[in-house]
Amino acid sequence: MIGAEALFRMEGISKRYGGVRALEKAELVVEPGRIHAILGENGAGKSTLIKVMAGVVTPDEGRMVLKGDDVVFAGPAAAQKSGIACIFQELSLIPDLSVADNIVIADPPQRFGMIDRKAQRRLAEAALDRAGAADIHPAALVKDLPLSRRQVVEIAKALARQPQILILDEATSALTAADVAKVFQVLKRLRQDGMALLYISHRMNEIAELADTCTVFRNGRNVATYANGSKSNDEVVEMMIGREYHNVFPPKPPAAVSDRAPALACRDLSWAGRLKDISLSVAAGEVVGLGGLDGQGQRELLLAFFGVLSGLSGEILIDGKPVTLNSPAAAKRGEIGMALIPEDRKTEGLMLPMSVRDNLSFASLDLLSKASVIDSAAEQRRNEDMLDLLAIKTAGLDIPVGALSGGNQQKVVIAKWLMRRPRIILLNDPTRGIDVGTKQEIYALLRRLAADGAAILFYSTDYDELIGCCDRVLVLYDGAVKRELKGDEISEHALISSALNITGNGHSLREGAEA
Amino acid sequence: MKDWRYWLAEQRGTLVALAIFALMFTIYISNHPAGLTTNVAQTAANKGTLLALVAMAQTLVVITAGIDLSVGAILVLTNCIASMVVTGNAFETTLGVVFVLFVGALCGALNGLIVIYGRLQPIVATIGTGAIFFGIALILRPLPGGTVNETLADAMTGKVFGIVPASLLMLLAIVLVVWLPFCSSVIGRAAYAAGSSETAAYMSGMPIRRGKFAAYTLGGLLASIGGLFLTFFTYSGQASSATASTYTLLSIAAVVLGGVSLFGGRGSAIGAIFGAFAFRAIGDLMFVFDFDALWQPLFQGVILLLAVSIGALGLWRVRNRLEWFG
Amino acid sequence: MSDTTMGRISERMPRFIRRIEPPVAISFACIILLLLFGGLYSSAFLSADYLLQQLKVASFLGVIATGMMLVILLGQIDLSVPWVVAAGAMMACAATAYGPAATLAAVPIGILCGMLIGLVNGIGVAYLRIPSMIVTLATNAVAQGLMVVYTGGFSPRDFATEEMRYLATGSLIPGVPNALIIWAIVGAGMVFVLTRTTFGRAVYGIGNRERAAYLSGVNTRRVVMIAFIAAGGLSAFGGVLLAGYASKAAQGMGDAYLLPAIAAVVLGGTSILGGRGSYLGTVAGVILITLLLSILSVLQMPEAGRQIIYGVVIIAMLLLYGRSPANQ
Amino acid sequence: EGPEVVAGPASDPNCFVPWADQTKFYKYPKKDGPYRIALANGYIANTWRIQMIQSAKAYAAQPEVAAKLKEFKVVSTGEDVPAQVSAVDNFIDSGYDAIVVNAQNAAALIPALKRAKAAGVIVVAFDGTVDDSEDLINVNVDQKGLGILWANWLINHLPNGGKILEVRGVAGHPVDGIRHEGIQETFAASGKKWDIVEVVGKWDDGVAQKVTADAIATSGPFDGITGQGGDTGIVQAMIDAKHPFVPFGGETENGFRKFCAAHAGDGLKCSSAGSGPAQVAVAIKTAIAALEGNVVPQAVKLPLAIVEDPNFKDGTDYYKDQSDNFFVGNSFPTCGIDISAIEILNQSKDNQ
Ligand SMILES: Nc1ncnc2c1ncn2[C@@H]1O[C@H](COP(=O)(O)OP(=O)(O)OP(=O)(O)O)[C@@H](O)[C@H]1O
Ligand SMILES: Nc1ncnc2c1ncn2[C@@H]1O[C@H](COP(=O)(O)OP(=O)(O)OP(=O)(O)O)[C@@H](O)[C@H]1O
Ligand SMILES: [Mg+2]
Ligand SMILES: [Mg+2]
Repeated sequence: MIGAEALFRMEGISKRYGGVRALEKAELVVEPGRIHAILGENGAGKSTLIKVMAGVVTPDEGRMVLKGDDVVFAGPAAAQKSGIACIFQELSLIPDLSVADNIVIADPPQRFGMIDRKAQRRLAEAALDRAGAADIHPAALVKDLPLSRRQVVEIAKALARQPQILILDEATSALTAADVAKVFQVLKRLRQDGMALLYISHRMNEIAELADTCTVFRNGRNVATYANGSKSNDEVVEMMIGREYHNVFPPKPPAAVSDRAPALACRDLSWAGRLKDISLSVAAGEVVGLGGLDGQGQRELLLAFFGVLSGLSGEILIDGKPVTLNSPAAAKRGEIGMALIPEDRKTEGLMLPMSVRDNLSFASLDLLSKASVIDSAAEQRRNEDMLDLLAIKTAGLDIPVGALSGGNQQKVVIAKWLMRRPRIILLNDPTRGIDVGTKQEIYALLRRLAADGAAILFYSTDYDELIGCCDRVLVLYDGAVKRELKGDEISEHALISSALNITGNGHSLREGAEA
Repeated sequence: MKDWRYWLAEQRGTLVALAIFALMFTIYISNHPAGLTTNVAQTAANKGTLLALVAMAQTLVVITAGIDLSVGAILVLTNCIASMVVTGNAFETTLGVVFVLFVGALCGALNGLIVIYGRLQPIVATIGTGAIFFGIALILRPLPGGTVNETLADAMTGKVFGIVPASLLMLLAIVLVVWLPFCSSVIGRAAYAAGSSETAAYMSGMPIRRGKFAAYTLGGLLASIGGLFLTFFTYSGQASSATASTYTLLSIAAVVLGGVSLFGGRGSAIGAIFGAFAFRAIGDLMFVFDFDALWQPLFQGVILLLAVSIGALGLWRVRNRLEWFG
Repeated sequence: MSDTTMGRISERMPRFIRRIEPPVAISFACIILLLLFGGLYSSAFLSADYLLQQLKVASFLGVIATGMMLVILLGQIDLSVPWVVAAGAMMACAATAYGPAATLAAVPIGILCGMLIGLVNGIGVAYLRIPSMIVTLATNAVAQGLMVVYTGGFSPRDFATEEMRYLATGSLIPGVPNALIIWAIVGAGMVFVLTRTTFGRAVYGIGNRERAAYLSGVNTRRVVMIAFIAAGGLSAFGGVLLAGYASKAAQGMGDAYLLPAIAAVVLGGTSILGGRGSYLGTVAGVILITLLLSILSVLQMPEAGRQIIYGVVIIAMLLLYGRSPANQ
Repeated sequence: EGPEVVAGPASDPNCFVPWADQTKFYKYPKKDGPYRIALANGYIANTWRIQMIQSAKAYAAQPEVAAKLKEFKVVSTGEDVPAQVSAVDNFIDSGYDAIVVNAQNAAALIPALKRAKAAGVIVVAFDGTVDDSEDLINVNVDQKGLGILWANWLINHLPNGGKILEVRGVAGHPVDGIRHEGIQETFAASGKKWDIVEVVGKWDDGVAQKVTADAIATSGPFDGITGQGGDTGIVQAMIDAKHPFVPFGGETENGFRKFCAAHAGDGLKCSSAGSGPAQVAVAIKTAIAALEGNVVPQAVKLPLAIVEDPNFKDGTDYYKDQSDNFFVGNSFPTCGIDISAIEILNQSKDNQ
């Protein structure tokens, strides 16, 4: 680290949004051949910082120096020309264009002023290969890919630009360990090649494995910069959240044996070749995890329960009685009382331009109204309850929910369903992109809900979470339940090996990646 | 290798439009008293080409997730101008044609500027500019009339070698000279990207403003070719608000029939051409079936309703209800 | 620049005015400006007679624009307005041929016809997922076809009933045209629905993001369908009032209402993309458009000039306040 | 090959009145009947056009006419001018003997006329005429004369000049322009002082009513009114605004004539004249005559169907209990055409 010349330097960068100070005299030094991790809780200013670097956001003050020269970026295109490639948290792929189109998008190969499709195809294949995603067809449309594949395409797209500085803002948040391992191999190679990398993630283990240097942000300021490994996990988290921090996961209660019919169950559930004869049950008070590689049918399974899929075969049972659910509206109704925290809060969970109030109430309007007329007083009360319960940080109920930080937005999604007091809660990767502090609150909350009698089915891409949170974990592979893990059986080792459908002694991919 | 499947998926809208057109046109021809003579083909081609030009203009804008409600007004304005300037000797006529195309491009560019720099929603911005364009047309041509170089007009609406309708060749030339270069250029890709996801396109550093501007300008240009062709067709200019609104609405219908997504980012002008011809063929059915005159509008409306419902057949295959929402 | 200026100005205003959005405020300011401008030409523009008459005429557009707004809030559009207006009017008048009971029920019959067309629109948009721009275009053609067949073959009765006359031109409260009262009632109903009911919330939610609304357990298809039915009914009701005003129904009587209805809604600050807008804005938009058209007509501006001014005003006003946010 | 230009008079001089002294007379090569005749209509969704089509069908169904026709086909193409031109082309290609056209834009027919001539198909245009071509027969009422008639009516009733409200038709439409010209020229030539307020009523009752109401509120009162259409709406606006009844030169809508009859005593002195939809029958008659090899003028001038105060009679000039929306002046007695508007309107679907 010492002696290495700073490739890029940010000094005294400030940015305000109305009254919100996103960045306050922020500093950052980026050096070649190093991976620099940026940590901070939700809304700390990480994304804003890198948006400034990438030319998306113009800072109110401060200077940026690239290789000794002051630079000002008029827009993302200018930053890219200077060799800065950025993978944004909210991704920047064009859904209706093909994977190949997207990968070469900034600077497609041309002949006679026309895009050379053959050359484009070659470039795209090479980039996908480098990102460890040769399985993605270059002609596929991005919108047909699941989120995890899109993240990989985004990485390939950044690589295709051959930048000097590569920024990854929670670029792996939807990836499972196997995919993350592949990406890490790529990143480490790039580091060897002398590229400067900025890495933002809320997954502490990833940072521990990957980073050389870490910078912690809090409330728009950098709190500390240190060499990776020089601080303990708890110390880091305390710097991030500015208070004491202990164990992440709440204790699991002993498994209670009950002869009541399970709140939620299914028998031989199959759908469109994506779900194959799945049978499972979740009892009231239980937190059941869904594991496995991404895209093995977990999402479809949750949607099937929630009445979104048609043409199901097999049976869904609520309290032991078979039901037919044709819509989320049917699934959330009183007797059933189901809730689904969807995968993508921005398109499925929230209406971003609408107020926090409207979003919180939206799933519970039937409960908050008499003869379809909303009881504003009751609404206000319930909304305030939910803000308290989940400690949602917001300037008020009437501001657009899109103006909250990602983590707080996620809490709103959860709160909007908890307002109904659901008996059955389905969660699709609910802590994606959420800081450790908030995660901890969510875990505790899930436990509390279970203790109050809710049945919880919980898909996560994060193995630690499954291990720490779940009473049982069902590992899916290719649309079928491959393995059920209980109690102490739930370990990273077991999760990974069954996820890969390896019998016997599969070794940890993360270890493998480190080699 | 399943590349062809991706290609097929990409071209589905165009192919469906082609199929609808083929079906309607076959019904039409097999019931036509004269059958498929060169004259019948020429008539159908001329009529279809005019709508196809306007539909292509609309497509360019729709691709950027916009919509051009002034396209009919541009058609009418350029029709009026063409009926004044496209006359005289070869040189004067050429100048006139260039001027008409220039005005069309200018109108399109104005739309583009208002939408891009004024940041107005295209649908309302073009309601406004459409009124302006029509007002100018009315000043230029308070009453229908004017002339056009009849040699050129007859050539463009006639047949080449006595067989091939010249209008189809013109359409082909436009596809080759305007459309294909556009959609395989960086600018064209930026237009698609802007229509698909403007934020993502911006973040990716694409020239979205240039892409949109090019789309609107070329849209105006194509509409003015439509205006020229309308002049060739009628030897005259007319500032008719009915023509303006009819062609605006027909262009939208043709674009949708041609598999272009009104939400932007998806579809091609070639699909829109087939959509336009399919739409014309629907109108032609009136001619060959002996419907009571008073029932014809109803028949046409019902066929249109059925044709646009064809897309709904795909719903049967949807097994994940979230796909309803695109 | 204008944003910050507006912000500064608004800070000095009383609280309840401050809550009015800029589009609404600017529209009302433009209305006053327009009247002052007209007043320079002739003091008649400021007479109570003229103003009440404008409000009466605006009521027809107002009722139609109410339905249009509902549909636009969903992110859709209704291009079937012209012939739904005509069909509503013609069918209401036609009812008189079928005895006194039908004559009494003329108004509901007209509205019902509009709702039927709206139902087809709604099914097409909500259940068949066809873009509204094209379904409503097609139903407009079908409605036109039906009315042509009807006129040509059924010896239509097309006199407005006494009730229709009364609704459109009478005045229950002396000096206040009934049409205006009706618009006020329709508007109040709309405000209530949009702000206080679950249906209204669902409309805004769907307009913002239908997928999220669906996953929240809202029956989005039913909401969309009901909105289109309501829009059809309101258009037809507008037609019925127009028939009362003209004391008869006629083909093509709705032609002049499509673009002004859209323009009024949008000028009032409702986002054409859906999910955002208030009814007060639509009220302002309707009055603005009506006044503008009327003043241009009375000033004997030639049609060409009127079109140009109309277009320029729409664009200029939207440039004042209707711009989407700049790229972050 | 085209017609032979011959000397007049026409075969049926009472009906086929030449437009002007210089109008040529045509003698087309005689063809043997029965004939295939087509009617290419444009827009259909207004009362005038519907009435026109009903009149055409009624005329073609009259026994002596039906005997001469092998086929009578009607196609409406909407407001789309090229679609109508294409329909004409299609009729030419399909071998029809004659095509009768009610053109959306008459000037646009010229290229199609060339093709018709080459194919030996007779084209008769009515309502809107093609003045720049001689490859067809025009049949029309004197639109300018209509404007002159209305203006003269007002001049006669307002000896001291005065303030006139002129409600115009659709901007950019030739008929609106020529009628307006007739009105303006006549007023200007009268030597009296006129203050003319123009508004655009688009030939539509609703629009006309609204603009009239506005005009009355801001520029009224008026001493006389002339309206090209939408006249029922104009009178309605006067009544609503309690505007005094004044002399009025207008079209032939039943509703207008009803008002004229009812309020004549209060000052609503009307001249109601216009172009009846039955002119289509004259056009068909002309086409048949031409096909039979008879001499016809290149341009036929139709008589105006004029009724003026105090001659409005219920049951002949207007129909008190019938719709406001139809055009009463629908007979051309000089041509032996008397298609009562009321009959065709009441023609039920079954007995068509
Ligand atoms: N466009 C914006 N408008 C208003 N406020 C903003 C905007 N962007 C960011 N902020 C504010 O700036 C602060 C920093 O946001 P930023 O996105 O940088 O946080 P972050 O560190 O990336 O958080 P997360 O971990 O949730 O991604 C937040 O409190 C947010 O409220
Ligand atoms: N358009 C906006 N208007 C106002 N504030 C905004 C806007 N966009 C973002 N913000 C602010 O930015 C902050 C974070 O925004 P951002 O979208 O970067 O979060 P995020 O990085 O997605 O969060 P997370 O990492 O938890 O997913 C929020 O606190 C919010 O206040
Ligand atoms: Mg962030
Ligand atoms: Mg963030």
